[in-house]
Amino acid sequence: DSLSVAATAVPHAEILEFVKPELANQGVTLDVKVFTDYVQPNVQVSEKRIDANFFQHQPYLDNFNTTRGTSLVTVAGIHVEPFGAYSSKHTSLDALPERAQVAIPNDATNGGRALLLLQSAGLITLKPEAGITATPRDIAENPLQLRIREIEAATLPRVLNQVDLALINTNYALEAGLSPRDDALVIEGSESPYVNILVTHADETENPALNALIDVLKTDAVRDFILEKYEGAVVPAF
Amino acid sequence: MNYFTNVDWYDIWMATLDTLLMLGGSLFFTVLLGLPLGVLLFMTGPKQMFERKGLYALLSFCVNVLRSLPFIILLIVMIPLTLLITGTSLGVAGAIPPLVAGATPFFARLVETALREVDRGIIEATQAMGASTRQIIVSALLPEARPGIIAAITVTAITLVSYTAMAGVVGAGGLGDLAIRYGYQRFQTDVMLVTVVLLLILVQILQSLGDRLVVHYSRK
Amino acid sequence: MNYFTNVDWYDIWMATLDTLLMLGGSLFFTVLLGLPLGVLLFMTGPKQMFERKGLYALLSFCVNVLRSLPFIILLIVMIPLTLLITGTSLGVAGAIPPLVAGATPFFARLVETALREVDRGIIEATQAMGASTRQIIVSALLPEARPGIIAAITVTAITLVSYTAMAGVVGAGGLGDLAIRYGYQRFQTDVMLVTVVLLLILVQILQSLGDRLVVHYSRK
Amino acid sequence: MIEFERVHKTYKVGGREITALEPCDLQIPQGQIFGLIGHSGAGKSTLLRLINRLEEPSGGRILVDGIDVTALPAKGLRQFRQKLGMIFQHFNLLSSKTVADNVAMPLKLAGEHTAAEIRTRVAMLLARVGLSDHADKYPAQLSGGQKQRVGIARALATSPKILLCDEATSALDPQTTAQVLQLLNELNRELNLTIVLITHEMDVIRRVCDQVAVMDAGQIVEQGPVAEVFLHPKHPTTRRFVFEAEQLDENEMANDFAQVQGRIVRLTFQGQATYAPLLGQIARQSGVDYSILGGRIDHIRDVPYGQLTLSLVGGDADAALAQLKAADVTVEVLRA
Amino acid sequence: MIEFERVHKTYKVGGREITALEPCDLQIPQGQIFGLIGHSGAGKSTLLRLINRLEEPSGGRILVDGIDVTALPAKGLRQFRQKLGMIFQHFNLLSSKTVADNVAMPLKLAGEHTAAEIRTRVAMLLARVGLSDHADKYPAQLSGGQKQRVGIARALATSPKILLCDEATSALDPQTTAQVLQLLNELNRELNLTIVLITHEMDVIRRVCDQVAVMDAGQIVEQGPVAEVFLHPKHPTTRRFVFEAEQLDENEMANDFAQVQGRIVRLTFQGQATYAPLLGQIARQSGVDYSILGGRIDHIRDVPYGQLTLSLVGGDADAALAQLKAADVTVEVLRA
Ligand SMILES: Nc1ncnc2c1ncn2[C@@H]1O[C@H](COP(=O)(O)OP(=O)(O)OP(=O)(O)O)[C@@H](O)[C@H]1O
Ligand SMILES: Nc1ncnc2c1ncn2[C@@H]1O[C@H](COP(=O)(O)OP(=O)(O)OP(=O)(O)O)[C@@H](O)[C@H]1O
Ligand code: MET
Ligand SMILES: [Mg+2]
Ligand SMILES: [Mg+2]
Repeated sequence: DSLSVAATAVPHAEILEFVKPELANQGVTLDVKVFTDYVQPNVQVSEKRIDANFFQHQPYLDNFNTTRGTSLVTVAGIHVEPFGAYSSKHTSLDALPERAQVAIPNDATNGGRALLLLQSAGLITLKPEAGITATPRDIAENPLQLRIREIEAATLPRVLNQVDLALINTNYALEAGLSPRDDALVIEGSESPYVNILVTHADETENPALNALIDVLKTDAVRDFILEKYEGAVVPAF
Repeated sequence: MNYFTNVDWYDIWMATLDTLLMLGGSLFFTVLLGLPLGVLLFMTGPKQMFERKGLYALLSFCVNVLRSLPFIILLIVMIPLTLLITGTSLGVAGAIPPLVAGATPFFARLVETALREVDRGIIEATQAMGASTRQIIVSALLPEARPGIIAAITVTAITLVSYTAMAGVVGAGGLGDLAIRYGYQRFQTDVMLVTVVLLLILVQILQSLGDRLVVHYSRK
Repeated sequence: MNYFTNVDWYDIWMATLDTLLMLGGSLFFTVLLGLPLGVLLFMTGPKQMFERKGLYALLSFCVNVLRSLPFIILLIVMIPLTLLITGTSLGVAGAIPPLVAGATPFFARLVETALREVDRGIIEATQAMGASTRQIIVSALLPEARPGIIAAITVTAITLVSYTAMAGVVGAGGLGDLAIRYGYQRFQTDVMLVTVVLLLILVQILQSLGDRLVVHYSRK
Repeated sequence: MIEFERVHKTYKVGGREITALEPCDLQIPQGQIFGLIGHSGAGKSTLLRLINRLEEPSGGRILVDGIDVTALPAKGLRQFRQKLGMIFQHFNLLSSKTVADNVAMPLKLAGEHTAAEIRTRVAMLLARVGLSDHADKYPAQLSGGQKQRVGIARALATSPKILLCDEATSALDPQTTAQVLQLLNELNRELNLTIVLITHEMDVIRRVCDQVAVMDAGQIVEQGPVAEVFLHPKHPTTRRFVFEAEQLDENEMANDFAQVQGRIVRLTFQGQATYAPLLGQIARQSGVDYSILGGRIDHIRDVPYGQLTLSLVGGDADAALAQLKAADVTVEVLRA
Repeated sequence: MIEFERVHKTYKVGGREITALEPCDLQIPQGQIFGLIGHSGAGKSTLLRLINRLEEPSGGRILVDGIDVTALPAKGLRQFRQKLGMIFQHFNLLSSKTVADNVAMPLKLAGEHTAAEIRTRVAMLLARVGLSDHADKYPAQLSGGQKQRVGIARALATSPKILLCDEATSALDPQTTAQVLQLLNELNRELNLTIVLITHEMDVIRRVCDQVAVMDAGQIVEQGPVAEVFLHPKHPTTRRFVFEAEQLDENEMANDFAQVQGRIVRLTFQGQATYAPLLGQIARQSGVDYSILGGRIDHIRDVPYGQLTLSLVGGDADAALAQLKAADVTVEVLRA
């Protein structure tokens, strides 16, 4: 049996590569296809050219299914990549001055998530109808008159010293030498709704090879691998 | 090797192959389609031999449409067409059609410019021999513009190399994609360095090959 | 307006302004830097007036380095330099230096090609008048190559338009970025359509302006 | 037979219209060598380029062997042009092709010859114009005259029925010119080739042309057999033209001859009269002393002619002139 | 004074070396009009282009007014070139500039004139070459001869000390040629301008040149005052050259004269002897009958000359020839 899975390079593809030998023992050949983009993996799976994908979280999938009319389904939740707010100028969120410059990711998924984090930290309020793809336009109240600036996620650590606050994916923060545990002014917990999930086409849920993969992923070996390898930037969620 | 801890040389090798495949495939089709398109643009253009206002406007519009689409959008918009052509919109085979669609109009414009430099007297002499339009193109225009066209191919090839970096969107891999994924997204400076040096070598080879051919074919 | 539910015309307007600002600013500096660079490449190139193997190799190498870097990598690598020049590496001001760095070598190559087409006899005639190198360039080379250079500017401008789509990486916004973020990532086809149409209009204007100037300055 | 019927041509420069050719009627019979002379900018090249429609006429019809060239569709025009050869004022060689390939080009375009035939013919043509050694050079490596000879060989490659020459020998030295003219003469005789020939060298007209037309400011002001036009020019432009060619500027002459005594006459001999020992006989019989002040004895195509300016001193000058007139010599008295 | 010391020039074509100029010594005195003639490809243009170093010599030295041009650094070379004017065989006009701007260009480059001065001078120059009406046209809109005249005006713009002319009148009709030559003559006399002039028109040499050099296959084979070289050519190339120019092909002549009776001689008159009434006197005194078979009476620069081929029949031919020789006429017997 062979199984193709579309994945983002880090950490998804690395986790999949880690379980590949174990799967092979069970007679399943895992074919990991790496994507840099967040649309294609879903499109490919919904068109059944790829069996499954592993790159997104539930809110993103829900949004995708509604806007694109697809019926992709979650088969397993694996990990959380927490999201944090960092600053090189201020030591706490309370120190943020008026009209502070706040950089958030400019992609649909992370941008909304960053705004939601700002909201949960009490800095802004979003319009109630704004979902997970909220944009700065959806800000209802902004008492500090924060100036929100949208920038590509991986660029954020590199421009941290030019802004008052930057909301950064933990993986990028970590790779840029930031320590999420020590440096983040605020960070999502593992109770976050943004658990990264293994997704497949509604017709494929019974695929035995896929189920083998799910079983292999949810093992202690994988948990240890994640904890050790990503030092907190990725938190197991099973 | 101590400095290149993150570098997986096998990955690099595969990425190099992917880049070469994408470049070769897309350059071939770009020239194949862009050359006639450029000739057509030139011939039907204002004040030229076969001035056809309508046809030129139409061609120019199509070219402009393709040129005004950001490459990522082009990649996506083209997926159905790509599927039709190559049977897959993934990997190297899936990247080539959008690369060709992106580079062809660009190359065609450069060809048009190169042809404009051909001496009118030479075209007249060829016309005076009773040459057909096809013969004028094949026997006079293209040979006379050869250095300019080779320079255009060189520029296009190098532009394609940098386009291939964006082909990661459809999982085509390649050196540029490696540079972005590891160098940019994962802050692995060593991988970035290696890939960029390899890209540079590729670009240097393309450029000096082009230069040499241009000099060789310059008879003026 | 019913069909364009997602379109925020104010955003579109701002993005249009951003695109125009980026295009104008980067095109200006690209021409300012690329023209002399192209002239230098031409003059020192193989079999040309001031053939200097070493200098040409050096210039060519620098140009190739810039051309071999994927644009996103260029954006990142340049951040310190951009900060130095404009004081910020964010937004429109932060996008212009990397846009210029990306387009200048490309434009310089096109200028080099255009200059190669200038008749040697004309350069000789100018030399025979006792013109200095600067005078040869200003009074003979550039005027004679003007149609080719204008065509090169047109191609570069349109290439810059599509580069600006990537400037979202440093938060510069613009139509291309809007197309990618809303049209592509958020599946708002209406936004994509509007931005792409605006981009197309911009490209059409640039191209026909360029065409008109080329025809106007073609005296052969 | 090439016929122009009220053909004219105007160019637009800025807003103004510039007339390069006024409405013009012209017949050039089959097998003739037809010369075209006139001042710089008179419209000679324009007229020539109208024949193979490199220039579209602004009005009028051009018939070649009865076919209206101006009405030909694209394909007909191509076939028509294949029967014409053209030598350009600026050569117009392909810089990307070698000398041999330039000459081979019309043959390859016609597509009626094998590669071997083409090679033989090209070698033969290059030999005829003296460029066998330069077959593999590119035009940029040739001297001006060599380029021009490549253009000549190229125009002759397909053995055309009509040859259009725009200053085909202007870059050639006299000896090479003579060879080329001889070649044209041979082709004209052997193949009944019609040649229309623009030149600034009156010698060229004299040596090979049957007829000549003189152009001035877009008009043909005089036309006829060469001997007629050259020896008895009528239109002021023609007169100035021919005299200048003979270096007989009338004003200058008047100055020169101020210190010369006696009557001054110009004698024009034509045909056998030229070689008759008239002058010696007259000197003896009428007792006049004469000096030859200028002139030449030469050929127009194959017919000898002479035109001499003499000063006559003493003796019975009237009797002498009468005797000359009786012997079919044209006598013009320049100073009585 | 322009001096060549063992100057030579070779080109590389493919692997072969092609010698365009064999080691060559040459002196051209200040203020002379120096003609350069020779077959197509003989190396004339190459020699001319060496003078202003458009071509780098492969060896030897070129001195102009004592300065070694071949050793000049870039700046010195520029200043030197500003004192030279050059008319190109292929015109080399800037296609992007109007006629007026082309002519103004050397003035602007020199940078020593105000805009108003330049305008006046350009207008004057254009008037002198008869192009006032065409000032605003672009070169592509001109006829061949008009382009050439723009090139002439441009070369004269800065009032150079030396003028290099590569077939400066080849595209001009005889009358325009005469005007240009007159212009050159005036400049030569008024400003002591040195002119080096390549031409294929022997008339041009005769009318304006002081000296002439004949080139063949990269060598100067003969050189001297024009009258000397033209009337008494020594080197076989020169002979062929001058005869061809006079249309005196010796073989052809032999044919032509087959049916002519008597002795055939060629007489060369020079200076005042030309206008002396010798022929008539001889006819009377020696009783010979003669026909003029060919030849011309003309000027070389300002000196009249004549060269006539005669057939002599009856009478005392020997006495006649002796008498001619006594009157300083050069006599060659072509058929005894
Ligand atoms: N760039 C070049 N490369 C190779 N050979 C050349 C080059 N330029 C000139 N030659 C050769 O050198 C010789 C002399 O050329 P040059 O132009 O001096 O002749 P020319 O006397 O001016 O002839 P013309 O009267 O035809 O203009 C010719 O045989 C020509 O083919
Ligand atoms: N494309 C053009 N645009 C405007 N005027 C033109 C154009 N071509 C030619 N002319 C003008 O038309 C007139 C006739 O030109 P043409 O070339 O026929 O002259 P020509 O008799 O061949 O002269 P030459 O002996 O100098 O070659 C000239 O005054 C010229 O300036
Ligand atoms: N890996 C991303 C994250 O957890 C998922 C983005 S959803 C397309 O932030
Ligand atoms: Mg002409
Ligand atoms: Mg020459």
